[in-house]
Amino acid sequence: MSDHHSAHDIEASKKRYIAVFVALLVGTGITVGAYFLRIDSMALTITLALFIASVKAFLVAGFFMHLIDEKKMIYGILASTVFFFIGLMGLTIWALHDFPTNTMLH
Amino acid sequence: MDIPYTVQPRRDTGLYNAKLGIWLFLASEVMLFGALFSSYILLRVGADPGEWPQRLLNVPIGTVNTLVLITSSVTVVLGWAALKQKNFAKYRKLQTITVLCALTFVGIKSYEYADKFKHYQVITKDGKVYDGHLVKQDNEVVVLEGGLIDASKGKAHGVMVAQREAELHGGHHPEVEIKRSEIQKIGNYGPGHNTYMSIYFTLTGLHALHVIGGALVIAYILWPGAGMYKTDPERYINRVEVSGLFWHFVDLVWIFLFPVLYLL
Amino acid sequence: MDKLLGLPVVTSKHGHDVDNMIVLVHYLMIALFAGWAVYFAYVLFRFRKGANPKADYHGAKSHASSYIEGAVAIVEAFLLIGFAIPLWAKVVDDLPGPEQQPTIVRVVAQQFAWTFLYPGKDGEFRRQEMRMVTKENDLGMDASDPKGKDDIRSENDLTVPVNRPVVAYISSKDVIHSFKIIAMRVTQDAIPGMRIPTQFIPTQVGKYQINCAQLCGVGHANMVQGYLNVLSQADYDAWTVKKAGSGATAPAAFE
Amino acid sequence: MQTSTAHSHAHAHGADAHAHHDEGGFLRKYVFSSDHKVIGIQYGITALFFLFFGFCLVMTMRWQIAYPGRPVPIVGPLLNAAFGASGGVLSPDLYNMFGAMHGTIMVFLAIVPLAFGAFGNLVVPLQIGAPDMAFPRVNMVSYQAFAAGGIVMMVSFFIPGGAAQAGWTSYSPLATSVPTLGQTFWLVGMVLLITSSLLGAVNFIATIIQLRAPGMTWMRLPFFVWAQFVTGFLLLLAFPPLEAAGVMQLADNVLGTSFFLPTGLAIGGKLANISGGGSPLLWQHLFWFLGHPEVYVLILPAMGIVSEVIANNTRKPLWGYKSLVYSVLSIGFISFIVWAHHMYLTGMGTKISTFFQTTTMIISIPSVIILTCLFISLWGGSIRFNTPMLFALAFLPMFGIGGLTGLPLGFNYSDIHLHDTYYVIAHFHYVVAPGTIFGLFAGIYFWYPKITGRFMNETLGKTHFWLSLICMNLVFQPMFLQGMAGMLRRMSDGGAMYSTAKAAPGSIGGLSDWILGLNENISHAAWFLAVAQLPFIFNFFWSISYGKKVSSDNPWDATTLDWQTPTPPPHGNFLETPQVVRGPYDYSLPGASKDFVPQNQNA
Ligand code: HEA
Ligand code: HEA
Ligand code: CUA
Ligand SMILES: [Cu+2]
Repeated sequence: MSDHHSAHDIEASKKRYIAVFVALLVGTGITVGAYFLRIDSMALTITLALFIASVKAFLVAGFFMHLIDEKKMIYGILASTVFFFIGLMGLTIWALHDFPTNTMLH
Repeated sequence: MDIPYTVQPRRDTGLYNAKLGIWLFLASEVMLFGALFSSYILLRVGADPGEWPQRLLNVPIGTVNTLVLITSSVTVVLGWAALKQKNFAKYRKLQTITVLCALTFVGIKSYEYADKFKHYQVITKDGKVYDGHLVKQDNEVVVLEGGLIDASKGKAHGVMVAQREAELHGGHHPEVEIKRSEIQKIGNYGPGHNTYMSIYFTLTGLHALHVIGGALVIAYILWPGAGMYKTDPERYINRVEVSGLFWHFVDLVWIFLFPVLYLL
Repeated sequence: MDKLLGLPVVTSKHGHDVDNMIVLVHYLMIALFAGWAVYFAYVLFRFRKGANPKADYHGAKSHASSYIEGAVAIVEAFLLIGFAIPLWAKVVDDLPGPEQQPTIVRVVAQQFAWTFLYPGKDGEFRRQEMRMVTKENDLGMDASDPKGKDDIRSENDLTVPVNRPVVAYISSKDVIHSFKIIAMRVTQDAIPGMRIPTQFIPTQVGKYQINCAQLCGVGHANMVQGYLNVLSQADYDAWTVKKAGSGATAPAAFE
Repeated sequence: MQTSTAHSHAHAHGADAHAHHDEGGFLRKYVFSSDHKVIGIQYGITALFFLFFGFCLVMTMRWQIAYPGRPVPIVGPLLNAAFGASGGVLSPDLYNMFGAMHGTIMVFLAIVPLAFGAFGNLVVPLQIGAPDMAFPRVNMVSYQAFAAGGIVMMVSFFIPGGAAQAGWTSYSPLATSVPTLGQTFWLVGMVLLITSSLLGAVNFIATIIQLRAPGMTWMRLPFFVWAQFVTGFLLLLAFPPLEAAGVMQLADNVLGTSFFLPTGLAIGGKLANISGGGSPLLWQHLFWFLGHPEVYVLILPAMGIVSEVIANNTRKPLWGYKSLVYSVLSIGFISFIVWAHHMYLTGMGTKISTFFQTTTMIISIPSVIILTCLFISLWGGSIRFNTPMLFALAFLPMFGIGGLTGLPLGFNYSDIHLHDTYYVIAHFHYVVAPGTIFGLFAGIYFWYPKITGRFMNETLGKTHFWLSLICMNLVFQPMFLQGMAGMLRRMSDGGAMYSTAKAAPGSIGGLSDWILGLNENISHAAWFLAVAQLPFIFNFFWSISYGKKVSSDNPWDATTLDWQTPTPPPHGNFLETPQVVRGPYDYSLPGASKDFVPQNQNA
């Protein structure tokens, strides 16, 4: 509800922005740190990196973009977008792996 | 009749027009980058084992760029908050930092691009693979600063090792000279090098265009368009908010691009 | 009904199922269309302004429409579950095992011709790698592979025995083509980088056109040299003997 | 109601309301205008031009299909001059070019801009009681991007080698292997068109959500607005993946990448000099992810128009308004997850093709519901058969035929035989030509008086209708037979090479002379269809100055807000903000003094 911020609210949110900023820095630090540790398991590396990225994305969208207290209309639009995005990615990947036999040829 | 809800939110939706508009636009951007991310996954999963280069990019540089964008994101939102508190001077200071961050980001990105275009791979007729920065090329010879890659470990693996060592330990590499007549194939690490480089350039290129576009808008509002703050301050603040939303989205895309392209 | 729809001759086992399915769907379509058409004509006549000067605010009160919609859904579900899904699974997933002695053949499409490769007596193909394609070696065959000694290669002429399953592995060298034999009710896109199996059992000796069903460039309409020759078992055996080893050496460059 | 003076019809056609925005002169008013009505008209005129041009392309193709290898009459010399077509024959590469551009132009440059750009712009703000679109400047840019895309597409005909030749679907690797620049132009043009559609979609959705007049609740929106709303979402979310794909194909063409090119590609007998590793099917997925929603973009606005016209001319409310709304919303949703029914024969496994054919069947249900509601709406009406109504009525069975023939294509097993034959061509032309185009014609005849203050001529209109109806069916009905018989599409010789006559002696499966002979009949019908458009074209221009003048601002006695404005609507549309008090279709309301009660009036 960015539109009805009182001066006090703004002071509070400024603190929150700084906190988010710090969290983003820390997240970046962890991801890069993990990279230099050279974890052997690819699966673990991917999970970790994408998990941290998702958390960071959530922070940016939620606080910087004020999504956590946005209007229903926006949620509706974004929810359907996410649904279609998952459809696009999921079904395409599925389709390209459901062949009668292993059909790749080189 | 004027168009309603350009400044004040409409009661039942709680939104002013531009806010709704930018979110709709961002929804379409999600699908745009979503399609590219999907393509990334498909190309990667479909690649031959060992063909997908890993750790090819310079991570410290990428990290710096990540930090630059994160900083710019916080300055945008703080700038907007300052404006809400009627502190125009502080807003201007913070947004100037944003624009500078954007310039830094684009600068660093161009350096990275240039580096990839200078970086060559040469395959000779007897199957040897050389890799390194181009020093000189003419009709007779090609000179690379780099070396022979251990092709026995698989092409991509070799590339990855050579590249990373070269970047991590600075450039004291011997120069090798290869005769034109022996070369079977020569090419730089441009978009056509392999599908990884293709998707790397496409994703980061499109993202960079967004950075440039966003920076232009922010700069326009900040300087030539600032007059509106006097005539119609509420609308001005809305503009700042909307451009900020776009900027955060650009940051958000990078938050995924960085690990996906640099780290995995 | 097949006649009424103008379906062409069908000479493969599963082809009859395809036609059945088409006919069944058309029953549904025609029933719906005819029903609505009669209603439509009646309504337009009955409720024209001259006949009905004052419209009725509430209009129709019957719920017949919901039943019709429900019925359409049920018939569609029936066609899906009863026909389309299981039949597709059969044709796509159930490749015939060795006990059925299928004729295995590789089909390679290119602008604008077909090449067919048979594994020969040993039942195994010579190694093929598209990356090795050159002018002389147009299909990227590994000449050193001994399995290829008895391979058969045939341009534009797909010869198979009657009443035995054929498994054709379809691929392409350049752009996307589509391997289509209308009488066999077979269509399979030929996609570069992939090798996709398709199967059919021809039931009648004869010579059939092979069509290219996917736009593949200027010569698309002229990609007509290919024929499927369905022979009796004896004739087929004779043919394989005659052609044995024709795939052993790479042919002269051919364009 | 008759006492309500607030919206006095007698108002002097807003002439004075016009006065204050004339300062900019001609350019400002007609070319760089941000008024939604002007932009709508710009869209409309441009789109009609492209519709005509797309038709010309296909008429030339129809000559080549009917009489392969013979010089094209009339335009032959033109082809000669422009493309070096030797002897004025439409050679296979020209045929492919015309075919690809016919599809592209009809879909992206004619129907979408006409249905969405023109009708959306002209009617939506009026129907919801808004003074303009939410972002007038963006609206203008959206038209300009569209025009730029159109120019790029047109220019591409005249570059060396001509326009794109890989079909409107532009499948890779063909699209990359054609050695001319046409495809590159096509891609640049598409990126512009997509940008235009995205901006338009943002604008429409925001307008519909934000600028509804007081009292205009969601369930009081005219169905046309709902149709445009869903269309907006389809464009907004389905187009970006094609934009991404377009950028990638562009990179394949000009930067030498291999997004859609697999390893070991050998074009023209030579190994292509590329890194490989890409996937041709990826392009198809991204294309059809747009492609299927796109077909609903083509049909939904037409359905919306037809609903408005039917409600108005039956003089009763639409039957099942709520079902209509929920159906159109479900179509919108499901249309995003059916796309691979265009790809059954690319080697799909059972699981994924089961998924896609199931969703395809599911999406046919809401279409059936919409059609059923419209059919039942006729019951109990007092039907006026004016020209708009005739087109709207004809839409129903025509769309019915097109939609029903989608079913055998939607089952993968029957698609084995029908895929890539003229059956597909007939299927979708029934939905887009006598379907959508008729819907759009209905809209043109219907809203013409609002925009110009004059009616189009009824006699000419009815002539246009009957001739078009007959010709359309003569063109597309025989194609079902050809398709069933196995005649393939995109054949530059109309399938002659596959005829029994040309095939090897004794071979089975060629096209009979009778099936091939239909080609000629179809072509004749297509050319006569063009003749049938002459009354329309004449009527369209003649009526601007000489048509019968409207006697009131609401000449059709309609209920929706678009008719409660001065004619033509002034800048800002309404003299004062309308207060909506009722649903959109209160025709023949019991107890009302007239047989219609406008949305902003008390009975
Ligand atoms: C406006 C455009 C439009 C619309 C609405 C549709 C609607 C449908 N389409 Fe179509 N389609 C296209 C445009 C359209 N299509 C195009 C352009 C192509 C080809 C692209 C190319 O390859 O170039 C295509 C191709 C196409 C294919 C691929 C074929 C192939 O290449 O092999 C398939 C397969 O599933 C399909 C299915 C369907 C289905 C199930 C519907 C359903 O939504 C239909 C639902 C409707 C009904 C079921 C009708 C209901 C009506 C009644 C019940 C009343 C009837 C009676 C009277 C009126 C009297 N379509
Ligand atoms: C919306 C889409 C649309 C529309 C409306 C049409 C309309 C028509 N189409 Fe087209 N067509 C396609 C989309 C469309 N088509 C597509 C996507 C393909 C596939 C391309 C490919 O293979 O890649 C195709 C392919 C295609 C083929 C197959 C080519 C082949 O496979 O080789 C044929 C063959 O006859 C054909 C014919 C026609 C005809 C006769 C019309 C007629 O119905 C046209 C009727 C037109 C009018 C009635 C216009 C009237 C308007 C005016 C005259 C303007 C007046 C102007 C003013 C008043 C200013 N089309
Ligand atoms: Cu090969 Cu069409
Ligand atoms: Cu579809």
